[in-house]
Amino acid sequence: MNIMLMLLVVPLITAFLTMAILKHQKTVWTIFLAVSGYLSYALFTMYGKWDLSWSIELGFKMFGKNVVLSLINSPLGWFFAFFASLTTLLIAMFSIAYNDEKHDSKTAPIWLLLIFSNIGIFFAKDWLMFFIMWEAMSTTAYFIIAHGKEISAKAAKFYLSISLIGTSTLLLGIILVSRLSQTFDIGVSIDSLVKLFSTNYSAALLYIGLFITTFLIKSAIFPFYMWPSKAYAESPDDFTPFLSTVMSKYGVYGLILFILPILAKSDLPMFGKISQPAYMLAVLGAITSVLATILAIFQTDMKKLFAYSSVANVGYIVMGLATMSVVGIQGALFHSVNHMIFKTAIFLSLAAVIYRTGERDMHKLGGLVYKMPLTFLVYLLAIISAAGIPPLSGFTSKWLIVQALMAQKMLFVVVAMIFASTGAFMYLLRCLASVFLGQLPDKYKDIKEAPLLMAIPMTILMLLTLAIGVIPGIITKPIDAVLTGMGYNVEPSSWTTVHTALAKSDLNLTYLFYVFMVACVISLIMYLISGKQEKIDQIDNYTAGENPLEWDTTPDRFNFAYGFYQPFKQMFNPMLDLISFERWMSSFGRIVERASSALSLLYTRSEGAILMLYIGIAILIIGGMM
Amino acid sequence: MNSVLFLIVIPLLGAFLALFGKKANRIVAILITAFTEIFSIMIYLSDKLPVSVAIGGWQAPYGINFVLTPLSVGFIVLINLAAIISLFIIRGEKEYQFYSTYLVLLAAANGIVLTGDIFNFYIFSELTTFAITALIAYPRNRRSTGAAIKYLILASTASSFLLIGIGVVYKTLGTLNIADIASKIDLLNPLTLELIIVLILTGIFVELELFPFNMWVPKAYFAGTASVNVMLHGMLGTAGAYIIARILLTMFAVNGSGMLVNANIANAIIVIAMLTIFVSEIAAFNEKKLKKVLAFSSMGQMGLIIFGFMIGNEQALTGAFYMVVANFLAKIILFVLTGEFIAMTGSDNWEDMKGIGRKHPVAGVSFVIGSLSLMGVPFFAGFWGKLAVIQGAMSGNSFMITGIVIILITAVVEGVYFLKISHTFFLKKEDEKEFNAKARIHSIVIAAALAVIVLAIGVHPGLIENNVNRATNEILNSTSNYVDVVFPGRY
Amino acid sequence: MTMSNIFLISSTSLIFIGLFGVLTRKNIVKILLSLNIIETGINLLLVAFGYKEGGKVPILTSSDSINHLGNMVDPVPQALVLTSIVIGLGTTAFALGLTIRYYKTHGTLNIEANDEEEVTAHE
Amino acid sequence: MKNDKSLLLNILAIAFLAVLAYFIYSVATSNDIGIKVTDNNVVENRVAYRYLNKNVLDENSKYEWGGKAEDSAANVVTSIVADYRLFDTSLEVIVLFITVMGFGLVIPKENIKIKESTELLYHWTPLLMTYMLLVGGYMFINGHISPGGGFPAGAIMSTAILVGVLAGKQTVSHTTLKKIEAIAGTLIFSIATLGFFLKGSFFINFLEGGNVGDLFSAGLIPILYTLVAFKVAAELSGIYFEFYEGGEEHDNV
Repeated sequence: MNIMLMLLVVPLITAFLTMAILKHQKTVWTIFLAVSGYLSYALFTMYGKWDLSWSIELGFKMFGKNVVLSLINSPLGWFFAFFASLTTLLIAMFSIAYNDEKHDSKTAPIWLLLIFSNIGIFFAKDWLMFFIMWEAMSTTAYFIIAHGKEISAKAAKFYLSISLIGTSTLLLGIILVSRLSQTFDIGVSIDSLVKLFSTNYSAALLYIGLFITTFLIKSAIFPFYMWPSKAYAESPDDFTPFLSTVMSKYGVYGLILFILPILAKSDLPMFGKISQPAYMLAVLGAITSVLATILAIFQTDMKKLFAYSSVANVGYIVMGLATMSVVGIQGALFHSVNHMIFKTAIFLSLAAVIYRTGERDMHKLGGLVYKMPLTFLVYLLAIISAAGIPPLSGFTSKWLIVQALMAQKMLFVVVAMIFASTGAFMYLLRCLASVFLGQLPDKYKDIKEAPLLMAIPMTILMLLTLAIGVIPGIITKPIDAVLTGMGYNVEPSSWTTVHTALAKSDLNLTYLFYVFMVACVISLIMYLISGKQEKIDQIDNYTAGENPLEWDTTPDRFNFAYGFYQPFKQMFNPMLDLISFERWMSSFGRIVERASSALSLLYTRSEGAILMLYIGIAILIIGGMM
Repeated sequence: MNSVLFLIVIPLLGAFLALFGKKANRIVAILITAFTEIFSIMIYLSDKLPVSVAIGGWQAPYGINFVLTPLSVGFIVLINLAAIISLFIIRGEKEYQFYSTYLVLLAAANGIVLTGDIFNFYIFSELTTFAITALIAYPRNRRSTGAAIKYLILASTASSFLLIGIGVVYKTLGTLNIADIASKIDLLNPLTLELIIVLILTGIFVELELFPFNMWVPKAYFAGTASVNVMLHGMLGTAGAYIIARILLTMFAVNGSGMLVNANIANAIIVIAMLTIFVSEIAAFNEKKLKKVLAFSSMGQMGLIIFGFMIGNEQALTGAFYMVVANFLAKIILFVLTGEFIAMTGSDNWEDMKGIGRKHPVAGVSFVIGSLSLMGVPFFAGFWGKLAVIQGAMSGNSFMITGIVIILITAVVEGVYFLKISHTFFLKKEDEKEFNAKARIHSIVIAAALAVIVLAIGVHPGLIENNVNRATNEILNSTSNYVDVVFPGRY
Repeated sequence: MTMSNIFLISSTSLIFIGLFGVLTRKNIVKILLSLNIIETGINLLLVAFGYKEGGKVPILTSSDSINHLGNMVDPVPQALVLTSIVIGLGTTAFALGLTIRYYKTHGTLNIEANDEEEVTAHE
Repeated sequence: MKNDKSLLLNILAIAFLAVLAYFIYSVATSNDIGIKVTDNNVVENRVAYRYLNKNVLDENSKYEWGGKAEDSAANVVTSIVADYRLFDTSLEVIVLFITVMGFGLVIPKENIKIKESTELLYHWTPLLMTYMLLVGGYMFINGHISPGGGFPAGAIMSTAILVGVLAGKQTVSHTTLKKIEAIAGTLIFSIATLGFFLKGSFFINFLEGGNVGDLFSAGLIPILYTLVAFKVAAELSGIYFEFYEGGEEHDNV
């Protein structure tokens, strides 16, 4: 059987299989693990075989010929699919332990369907396949995010409405573009759009605008940056990493697949060193990362905090892409993988915390480092990577992106990037300090370290981020293939050194690793020779011995983690209120609801039935006489 | 092929006999419907189509004739399928009036599709009106009585326009035969033609559930029992889709090409279809009564189908026919399950239906499949229809482009409310009380079987490709495929 | 003004009166009366469509009448009217029956009465 | 009926009717080419002409008074209603059937006592009834020759029964009426089906026609009219009985 087909069929069949045995939760998740293992292995063997393909002809005519759905193994698709399935594999292992009687989300079959559509999106050769899988992904994700909980259903509704807007624009775009090229093939449609750019600029802009809107929505780029904070926070804890790391990349993938080649090949008006649409994209990325960073700083819910963090990171990726340069795209792709790894590590460690404590609000936690040291270590290394401190993986990719931006002289964007990077320290530290450091609340005196099955994937992720940080060649070598596939001329990258855009800024990461190790050793020595701490009750410390319950308030309020960045919050609040897309969305939703009630009432009362009949006749008469 | 009249006569004989049947009525009705279904499938599969059947030995246009084409017989198959399903999900309707009325409705729905005579069509449509009114009124409570009388008044007012239209047709063309009218339609004065079209459309749009002719729809669906809902949707709604194809695109077609003869009216109908889609989807968004939600969605789908039909190119017609099949199957699933769910929870409100999906996962998943198909999500039958209609509309005028935008906007609204409702079934039940009644296995089996078909068509649209292509071809070349069948050698 | 026009105008007027009544009346019985007026108007209109100046009844009464078939009025509209009358009768009977039931369930004959006040799931 | 007169609705109604009237006016005065609704009838171009000439089957055939014809009813309207378009007529029967059944379904079942009728009415009623039944019978038997037919005949016969009901005479029981109705209906459609087995076509007039103008002519028409008359009479009488027959409400209210 064709291996491309197997990639689709295996998750699909197991999805239906697991539906039948949904009651045996552990078996189901073990099957899920096995499927992701198989996919990872199959994808691994597919590296380099860029001629693999599969297609099927359906008995349905469009443009005068039967519709063909086809898959092709392209370097770009492989790159995303492989790392996505690797991430899934690790999450799957975690899920086996996580889904016990208490945390039973029963989402494995739907998740398998999601993986099925995931593979389809990354390997689609024609727009129809892409759209089919895209919409399947959107709807299945709704059911996982909602997962049978009322509060989650509300968040999922928000996700769903914005995601459906995305699929609608995508459909419109696909229909327009394929009408132009009289086929659904993606490669052909790129050429025809390039041609359209030379003849009818504004129409072409509208066409790619529709696609870009979809991709921006899925990747939560400004102005659609609001939905992750709701959807990520309310989805099952073990699904959040997948949502955040894999699903936010669909938009990125779409941009690289379709928008970049068009912008690169077309003759467009320039703004500085790059074309106007690309600059616009960069600015959107910049706004996203700045806004998301600011918003992340003020969250008290740790999942919401890292939801915004994800948004900010995708912002970096988009900025990197928008440079349209080899280094920028390299950095963006590199950061995509990095983000998958460190954000999975972060969310998994947080899931482990939630698994043990059942608490998501940061100010209600604290001091978990004493009880869950491994989880703490994973989290610590992951946030170091996220903050972009060498020698962990995050540094390299951010470095590449900043370099590329500098080389294209996109000053505003560079400033935004650096602002966001710095801001990232603030929220990463906030969570570190509130959850793991500080004092352990009394009710968590007896909690244990995360179970073994959770610890294994977390440890693997920790080691991975370290390894990639020191030997970036693991990622840059496949990226070479991707860039070659996209038509760029690239020299083969080395295992340890990254070449960047500016002169004399090549980076050998082995040296950086040594420097970091020395620093670690020094700080360890300092810790060992420093004095002992004295423990007092947390509340006493903050309220000076008063009992807060007497003032009708809870002790939580006085935890240092509650209003961690209060001054900043006051500073930014007016601006955030002004641009809150969420508010627009919900006010629009209210308008629809009101209109709905009014219309519904019209139909309930219906004394105007005859009147409406006459109006209808009048429409026909007047319409006919026009 | 004269034996096709059995499709009318046998149910009518059954309707008389039902006056005396006590307990056997339901069995007899099922047997009769099974007969009509099998018979229509046999006709569909025989190679004698298309054929015109003269009733009473009088040739058209002097006598009344039935025209059996792949299109009309295909619709008959669908209508009878809905009929038999509606009988299986009956819950507690015992009186002979119900079965008698049902059998008349069956005959009338068959007749409305098969007939080739416009006045005969009027009588059949009146028969469906009365039958539907009686079926809606059957529970005889406040809700159903109000719905029934309001529907009857509206439908009678509208059908009087239809009758005037028929009168004008006879006055000007001197014939009542649809094929004869179709071949002579070019002789008419443009304004007189417009008068005829407006009058006849008014008559049929009420049954087609188009805004603003459709004030009766939510009430009627809400008042009817589950089986009546399936009849309303599966028999009347499907026949309605056929009526557009036949009356608008064959009788009033320019040179039999499937385009409405008056382009202005075609645009007006597109505006009406758009209004229907918009109004119904918006109205359904905040509706709490599940049956009304489905009624609104029915209206919306009808708007979409008519939109597809009015575009008039091959792509859109194919899409419209796919949509007819998909809507037919998916909405029956939803109505069957809704009946069960309402019986189980004792409430019309979907918010009270928590936990049903957990108790009956097959039913819950079937409901999800039905709603996804209606939304036009890939892998479900509705997707192909929607795709082709939008693709077809792209090559149309500015009205049609606006229509696409409206379809896409309402798709968001539709998706939100359908998935919201579907997900509610999988929420945890708040109280630990048992459900009022048990779900009946056969209803769930019917729903699941239809869901499998929806899925199969969605994955492999080629399953019904031949049938749809035959239908599309028939509409696009109605001169050779319809008029020539009735009057061989006229062209 | 020919007889034909008088028929046409009077029947159209009847239809208009009926249409006016159907819309503006709230009482169901009055609405049904308006419907009946429309009904009558249509019947008159249909017969007028078949009317012919100086036409004869389309009944063969003697051998002479066969030679003057062209003078007869059009019999088809009359046949249609026969059907239409029966349908009108059916509508009226059924609607009046429903009206009686409506009065019992709603306590009024006003068409604007709410149908859903007593919400009882009957299934 | 507080708000029976709403100014807004009146205005809207008048506006709509004005639009309609303007539309009809412009249709009537249109100068474009083509057949207009206001054109005079040319009977030769219509299907009616062939009905009048009774040459639907064979365009060149001629018939004579007292001779054979494809349809030997002297009343051309009857020949259309009960022969050329018999299918429509049989459906009409169904319309009546279903509406009356619907009426019986929805009408509230209450015991309404009829006032005692006067002596005069009580005693003279049988005479009146007989006379009315005779007229009805004459009408459906002669429907193919003279004006009349099954429907008016049925209506007259049912009036006779109504008179009986009003006078307090229980002439027929409701069950009998139901049986008549069902048997007549079944027979109509059985005859229609018989046509299929005898001549290969439903609703065909398969009896030998007779001569135009004779009482025993027109083949099946008198038989069908008889059945129709009985069915209509039974159905319409059923309506009166629905009013006066008390009984239990149906069990699923």
